[in-house]
Amino acid sequence: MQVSVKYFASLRELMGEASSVIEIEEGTPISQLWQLIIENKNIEFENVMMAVNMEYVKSEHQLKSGDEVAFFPPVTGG
Amino acid sequence: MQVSVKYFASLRELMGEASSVIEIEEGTPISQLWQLIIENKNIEFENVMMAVNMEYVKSEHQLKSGDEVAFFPPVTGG
Amino acid sequence: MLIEIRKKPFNAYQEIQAYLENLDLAGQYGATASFVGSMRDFNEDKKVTYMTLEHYPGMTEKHLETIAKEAIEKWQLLDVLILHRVGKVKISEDIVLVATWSAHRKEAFESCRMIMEQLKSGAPFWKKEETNSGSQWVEKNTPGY
Amino acid sequence: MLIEIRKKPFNAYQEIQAYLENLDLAGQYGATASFVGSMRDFNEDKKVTYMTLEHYPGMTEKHLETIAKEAIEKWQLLDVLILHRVGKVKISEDIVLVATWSAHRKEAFESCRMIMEQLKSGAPFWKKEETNSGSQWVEKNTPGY
Repeated sequence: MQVSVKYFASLRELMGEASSVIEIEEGTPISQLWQLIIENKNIEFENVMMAVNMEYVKSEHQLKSGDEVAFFPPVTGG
Repeated sequence: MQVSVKYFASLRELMGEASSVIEIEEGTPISQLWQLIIENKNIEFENVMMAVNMEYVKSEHQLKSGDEVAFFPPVTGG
Repeated sequence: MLIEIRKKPFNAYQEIQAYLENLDLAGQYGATASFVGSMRDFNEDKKVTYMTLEHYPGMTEKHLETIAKEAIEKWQLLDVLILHRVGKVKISEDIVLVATWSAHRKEAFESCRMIMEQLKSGAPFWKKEETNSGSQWVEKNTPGY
Repeated sequence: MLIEIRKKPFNAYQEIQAYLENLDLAGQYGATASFVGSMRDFNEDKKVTYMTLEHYPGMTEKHLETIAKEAIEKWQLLDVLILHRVGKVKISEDIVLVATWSAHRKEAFESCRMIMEQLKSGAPFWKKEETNSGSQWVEKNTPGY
């Protein structure tokens, strides 16, 4: 199945892309997708925040087909 | 010696006057002046606040000639 | 720092804006906290039609100035604005405005709230309400914490 | 309730005033607390020339709406206004505005501050500063309590 993945701010710059569509297995935990991404790109990134369909999720959250997944650094608004 | 005395809000209404000049002895504590006033007027008034020369004072504060003394109820601004 | 007792209605946000335009603080402050107290049409279940606000000219200003100066020192504020109505106040008119400027939000929030609490507990103002059951002096404020 | 992400500069106090004029709350609210975060020309001893604010369109609005609704319920607020800038922000421009309306001051103060803290800790915004030593992403916020 496919999920769309978005990156923001410093992570977007580090990734060199704002989004991508990634093929994974149904039910993959979001933390495992994240590991896959940083290993493929060979990057290090601490304190990543994770969201699915525009809501924060825990690292064990299981992904479904068509999910909009987002990874980003700690937020600094306001 | 003389001090000028001001009353505000509900106390002003109860006294029937906004100010008066009162003759007392030098060094009289403000609490004693207050007792004198309520006895003369035969009124009861709880929780009076006291100021001398536009600053709050304690009940044992001793008065000097020419002081501007004020008595008023708890404040309710804002 | 500006502290004023106003006999006429004022618009709190126009006042902040106008005050700000005359300050030379652009780029220095990161945080502005403000509080506006306005005239409600009810108090403790009674319908209020208007209110008369009395103060102690001289002492009120002096007391507010002391409160503001202590806040500036305690929180290293860049500026403070306090306006307070007196006289006859109608429904929905602004009664009090407190605004504080600082580098960071913690100081702005805390100082603004503390100034309001000190104003309410110590500044010589008294409210008399005109209600559907006659006129009466307000005896105490609602708790702030 | 109004929550907006703004690409262009806004004047916080004109915004509160304009929003207020369209509300039908006259006489109901006794307390309005507001906070305005503005662009400073320094951060941790570095001179900042401008800032770029990024957000996550869709999620940011949704997250702010959740924060506002929780605050309205928790403090029985009459209304909430939240504006936040994105894009290139210049010195002294307003970045964020939070205003809360309630019957009494305690609820207005506490909800305004809590909304700001929740916005800062959870709403997806990211600041990149242009300083005298190059451009850099802001890594964390200053503490709010």
